[in-house]
Amino acid sequence: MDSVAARFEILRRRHLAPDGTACGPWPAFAQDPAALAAMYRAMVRTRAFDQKAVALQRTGRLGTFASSLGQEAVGVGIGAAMRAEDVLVPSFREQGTQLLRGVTMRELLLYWGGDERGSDFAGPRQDFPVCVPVGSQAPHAAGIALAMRLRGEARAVVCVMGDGATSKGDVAEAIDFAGVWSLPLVFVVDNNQWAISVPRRAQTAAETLAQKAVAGGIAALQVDGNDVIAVRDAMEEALARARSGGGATLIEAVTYRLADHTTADDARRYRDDAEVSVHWHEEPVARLRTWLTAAGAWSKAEEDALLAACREEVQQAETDYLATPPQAVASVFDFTYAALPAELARQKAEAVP
Amino acid sequence: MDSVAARFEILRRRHLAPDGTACGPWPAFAQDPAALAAMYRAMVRTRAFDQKAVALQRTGRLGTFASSLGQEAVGVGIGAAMRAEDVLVPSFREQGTQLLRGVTMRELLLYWGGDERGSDFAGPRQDFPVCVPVGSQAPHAAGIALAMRLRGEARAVVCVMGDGATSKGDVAEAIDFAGVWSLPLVFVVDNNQWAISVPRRAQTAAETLAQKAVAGGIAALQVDGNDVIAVRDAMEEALARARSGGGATLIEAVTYRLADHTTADDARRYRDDAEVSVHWHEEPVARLRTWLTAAGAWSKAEEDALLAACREEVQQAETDYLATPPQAVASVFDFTYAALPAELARQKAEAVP
Amino acid sequence: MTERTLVQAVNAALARAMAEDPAVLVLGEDVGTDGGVFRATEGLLARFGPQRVIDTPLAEAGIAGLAIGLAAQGFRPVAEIQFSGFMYATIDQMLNHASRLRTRSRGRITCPMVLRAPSGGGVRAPEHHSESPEAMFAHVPGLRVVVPSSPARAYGLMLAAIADPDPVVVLEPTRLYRALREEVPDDAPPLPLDRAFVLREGSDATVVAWGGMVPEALSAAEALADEGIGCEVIDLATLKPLDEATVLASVARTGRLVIVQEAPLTAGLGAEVAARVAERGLMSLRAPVRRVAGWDTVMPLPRLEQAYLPDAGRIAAAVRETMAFA
Amino acid sequence: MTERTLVQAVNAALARAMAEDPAVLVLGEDVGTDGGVFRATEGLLARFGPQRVIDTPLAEAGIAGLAIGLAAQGFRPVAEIQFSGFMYATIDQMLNHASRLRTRSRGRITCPMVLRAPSGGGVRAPEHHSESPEAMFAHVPGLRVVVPSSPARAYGLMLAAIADPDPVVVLEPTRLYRALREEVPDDAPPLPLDRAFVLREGSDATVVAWGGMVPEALSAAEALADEGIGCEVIDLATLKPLDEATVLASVARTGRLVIVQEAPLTAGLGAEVAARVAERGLMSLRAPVRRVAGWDTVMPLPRLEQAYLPDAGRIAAAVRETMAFA
Ligand SMILES: Cc1ncc(C[n+]2csc(CCOP(=O)(O)OP(=O)(O)O)c2C)c(N)n1
Ligand SMILES: Cc1ncc(C[n+]2csc(CCOP(=O)(O)OP(=O)(O)O)c2C)c(N)n1
Ligand SMILES: [Mg+2]
Ligand SMILES: [Mg+2]
Repeated sequence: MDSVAARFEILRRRHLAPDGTACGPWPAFAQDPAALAAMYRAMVRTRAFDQKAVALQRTGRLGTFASSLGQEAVGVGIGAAMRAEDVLVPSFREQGTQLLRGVTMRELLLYWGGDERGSDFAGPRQDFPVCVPVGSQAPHAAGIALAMRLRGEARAVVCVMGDGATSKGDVAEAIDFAGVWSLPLVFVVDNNQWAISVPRRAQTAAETLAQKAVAGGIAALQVDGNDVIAVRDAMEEALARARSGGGATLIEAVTYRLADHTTADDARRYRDDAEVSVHWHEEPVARLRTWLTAAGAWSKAEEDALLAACREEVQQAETDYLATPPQAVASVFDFTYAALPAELARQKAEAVP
Repeated sequence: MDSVAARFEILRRRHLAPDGTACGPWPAFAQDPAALAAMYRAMVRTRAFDQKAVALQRTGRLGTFASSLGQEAVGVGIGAAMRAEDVLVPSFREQGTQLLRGVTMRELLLYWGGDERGSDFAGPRQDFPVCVPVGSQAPHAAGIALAMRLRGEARAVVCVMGDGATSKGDVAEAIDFAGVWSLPLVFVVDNNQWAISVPRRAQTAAETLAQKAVAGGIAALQVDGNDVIAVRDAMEEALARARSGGGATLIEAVTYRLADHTTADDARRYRDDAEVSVHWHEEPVARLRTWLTAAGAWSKAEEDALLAACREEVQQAETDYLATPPQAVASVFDFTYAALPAELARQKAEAVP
Repeated sequence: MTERTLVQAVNAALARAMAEDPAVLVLGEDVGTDGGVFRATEGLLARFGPQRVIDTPLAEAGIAGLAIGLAAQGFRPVAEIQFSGFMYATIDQMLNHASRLRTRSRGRITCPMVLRAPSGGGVRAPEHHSESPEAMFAHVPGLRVVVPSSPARAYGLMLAAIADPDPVVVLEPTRLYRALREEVPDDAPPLPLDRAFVLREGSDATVVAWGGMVPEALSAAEALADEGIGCEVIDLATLKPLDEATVLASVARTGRLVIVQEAPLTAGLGAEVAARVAERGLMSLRAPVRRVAGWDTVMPLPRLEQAYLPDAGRIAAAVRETMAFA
Repeated sequence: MTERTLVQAVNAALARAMAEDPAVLVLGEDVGTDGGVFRATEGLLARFGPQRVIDTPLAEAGIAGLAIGLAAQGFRPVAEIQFSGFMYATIDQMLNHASRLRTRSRGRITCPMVLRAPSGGGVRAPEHHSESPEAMFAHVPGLRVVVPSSPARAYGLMLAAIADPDPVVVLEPTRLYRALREEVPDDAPPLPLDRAFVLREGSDATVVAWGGMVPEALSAAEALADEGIGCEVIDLATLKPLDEATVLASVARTGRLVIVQEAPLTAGLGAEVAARVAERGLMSLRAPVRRVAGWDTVMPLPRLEQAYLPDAGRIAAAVRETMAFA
């Protein structure tokens, strides 16, 4: 005889349709067009940064770089919802969030240009640096969240990862921890449908990535990741729950990677341009601009001014980045331990006599 | 606006209530009391073996041993449902299943007595040896199942683990693989409520362990793990699905560890005898005996004969085990590689001149 | 008198560190009510409560990663890995993250954590319970690796490991957990994390060992003394950074070096000791270096374990060969 | 003429092995349509189909474990780990299982798998992409570890690794993937998995290197030849089991040994080479052994990468010092 032991429902949230029209009632923050315009600006700024970084890489002045083209609503929605005292534990495509949290463009370029000082950012001092080993940052996020909980703080951690990362055991372990201790932690799966050449459907048979949460008994939500209002709304809800002791949430933001995986990749090897074109119709920047324009909250003049400001900002960042004097070789030794052990001192003396 | 992206339901199966009465309609195999009596015999045999192994350990003639006392329905239900050509990938408490599959008591004692030959069993040659690192066997099971699928075979793999194992990243990765490739694989979580001293609720916030399947998009079922009929029924269903290309299943069998974790453990340090006593009322052996007796399918004489036969069998196993001549030290070298590399030959020559 | 076994010394060091610094936490599988399967954390839950003594789910990689996050936030987590064979799952986190946070962030985020585990064989334990993974951790820049071999050294080194501003891996030899008691006063000071200990002086040969092999080295030295061979026995204690100065000074006096390691020979830490001497002590050597080590085979199950483990007899034989070299 | 780069040679060896033995499978992240991020598996999907060229989910520990299961069933899986920094997550499976299945089951179940990955630095790659994990794998009994340093050796060693009845870890130096082309005929034979290669003869000093350091060693030898110093350059190629006979024979002739390794110095494989010579070649040494190695620091990000990497200049300097020793 069978009975029902447990039931789950994964909800999907959208506030702004692909055609730029509103759906359903909007959350409070979205009632203010200025707030939406601010998010719009942040998305455009992110895109401008990405474009500059790719250009620098193409001309040999930056290392491999992962653009967030098409995914700006995820980065900005997260950043808009977080508070300064929260902690971001990013993957490697979170420049949108990092910029909003006060990491400077120069710092980001330094990091991607192969200079550790880029991770010593002046802004959000507790935010973790970029994490390249996919999914390995998730347990750190759990540890940071546990620290907050042990100290009884009303702060929260946001851990961002890609769709591919959800296959990693580290992520499952961290989700489990988050559930067991009701951690103030929001996992965001920035589902851009691809893990390099591996499409979402070949990554897992799960119908949604949000349901990875079910394995750890934490809350789950899927959002339209090209709808910055929905992303921010979902994040605010999850962060409020986290800060008030209500436990962790996993949010799957469904978006699309319009760019190559990184500058080292050529996506035409494994996906059709036709597929990509379709997704251009859903991308987040034009979507919000359509709404703002229709609402009379955004003008051509504002657009032009924004683009000019972004051009100027990225140009200045490039200049500052390229003008940054190199690190001394000694730095390689000096940060390995708090104090240099004797054997390393010997190596250092040999290396930098 | 929220809509529903996905829904899940975890069913729980029971055929035989704790008081030994039937619930709901029974599967075909259970219509035959002789089949049930055979499973009963197998459970009693398992318990006799466990008792002997613990006794040997207590008297210094065996290493650390993990009894399956109280969990015999899981081991036997699995073993009864598997075919000879299926492959068992066990953890370290699966002697019930191993015995049914033809591993001998002497071989099991050899292994637990610290002799590798115990894993070179004559019976199910493709079954994996005991796996001590918790959860690490799960990806092997996926690999074996993938091999079967690539060869188009109508065989299946059964991977057994404990409740604690479900927290391990390896297990999550294997569940994901099983979903992606629709593998002929049945994961069984032998949920005995404890991982040494850590109770089930401290292991995960998931309401059921069956729902770990949801993360990988595979089928899930919870069964009463003290009901051997339900375990076998669930296994047969899942194995049939697996063999016919229908994909993988995760079955959570809810039971209780009546014994210490292993002979190296003293469970009174962390759980009350009172808790344990309660669970003695639900244990699987008496439960099935009650039904069989009420159905007129089991007599006192049969019970006495069975106990006598088991006593004799375990005694003979003990004798054979203790009479097994030791392995030569050379064996340590000879199985490290197919052929002895020169440097190891030198070490061997030094060790066994 | 406060006589303690090695595991009691570990326990006492944890308790003292927790009492002195509220940032110190203990976490791992079964560290709470059960007090750890070897009782290293016994009594800590009762004394410090579940906010500071935390039973974790069964997930070693995650435990290491969790400790990294806690450490980044200013806690000093001491994470227990229950048995040595399950430490390998932590290497990814320890190497890619714990050891690198400081350098990657140029000092902005640090990782003052301890990862401790029982290690080595000799107690007839089940499969995967008798590993000696020290060489792997010692290869990782940014980590410290410590292997105590007596109650007093376990106490002092553990205090230092917890206080250290960087990640420290502490491997506690299971076979020595209850092998002997010695006086370990409550107020014993931390011991330095970059010093070897000369346990016995001698002028004929230097014997370098660590962990479970130290008592074997000492008893070999004892036996050899009867034959008129004086061994200097060095307990390396901290394997990274390596106190090569102490080793080189000893070899300069003795001219002979025998290194003892329980781990498989190839690419074990003994090779590093030999290499340092071949680089900076070569001219003192009057005989070839000898390593007495586990074989390059899988650690056998308990029945053949004793055959595998280096012991005083094999060590003494190696020293004799070294002495016989003309 | 079939000139090939190293990565093309790997690709050709995979294709040949797959053509000759239907049990050979290729699996890993992006090995299918994409042909691998370095193109090592390019064309294999089209030629052998998705049953034999399998894109996996992103889960390195799982990939290693999956290969173990496939190998146990008689397949010969060749699993790619996309970048070296993600190999650490496989150590648990490789050490606790792949390397032990044969011995644990007394030969009943075996594990003829290959785990291959790009390794080493020098290509300005992102963080965690430039690791040299060979010493860790070489410490594991039951594994073989191979590091090719030319297209021809990559081809022959890969064929042998795939045919080997036991698990083999193949580390392919990323910096050499496209560094040069050489003739690699389709019918070139497998190369032995227990032999070092003497790439250049010389009677003054022995230089032992592997992987990405081999060309540096050769160019140092070139430069030193102009100074009248004759270097014997040995490519170790197979690190486990180690062909110490070739090294010892060379040192017996030259009396001087310089070991080059890209990995951090301490507990690297160079230590093992030094130790073997200190044990069984000591009396040939006319000067202290020298190791030229990565520092015991985290591999820097690209801007300072070149400072970290040993190069011909540092190698030549070490040889000169060795020669100067009186
Ligand atoms: C553990 C690990 N394995 C492999 C890689 C190489 N790699 C970098 S990004 C990537 C795909 C990641 O996909 P996803 O998680 O969806 O993130 P996205 O790149 O799409 O943002 C891979 C395989 C890595 N960085 N880390
Ligand atoms: C990876 C790993 N970590 C820790 C251990 C030590 N250990 C052995 S059994 C066990 C608990 C296992 O609990 P569960 O999975 O519920 O299985 P059970 O013992 O209850 O059958 C632990 C922690 C281990 N064997 N493997
Ligand atoms: Mg993606
Ligand atoms: Mg359990």
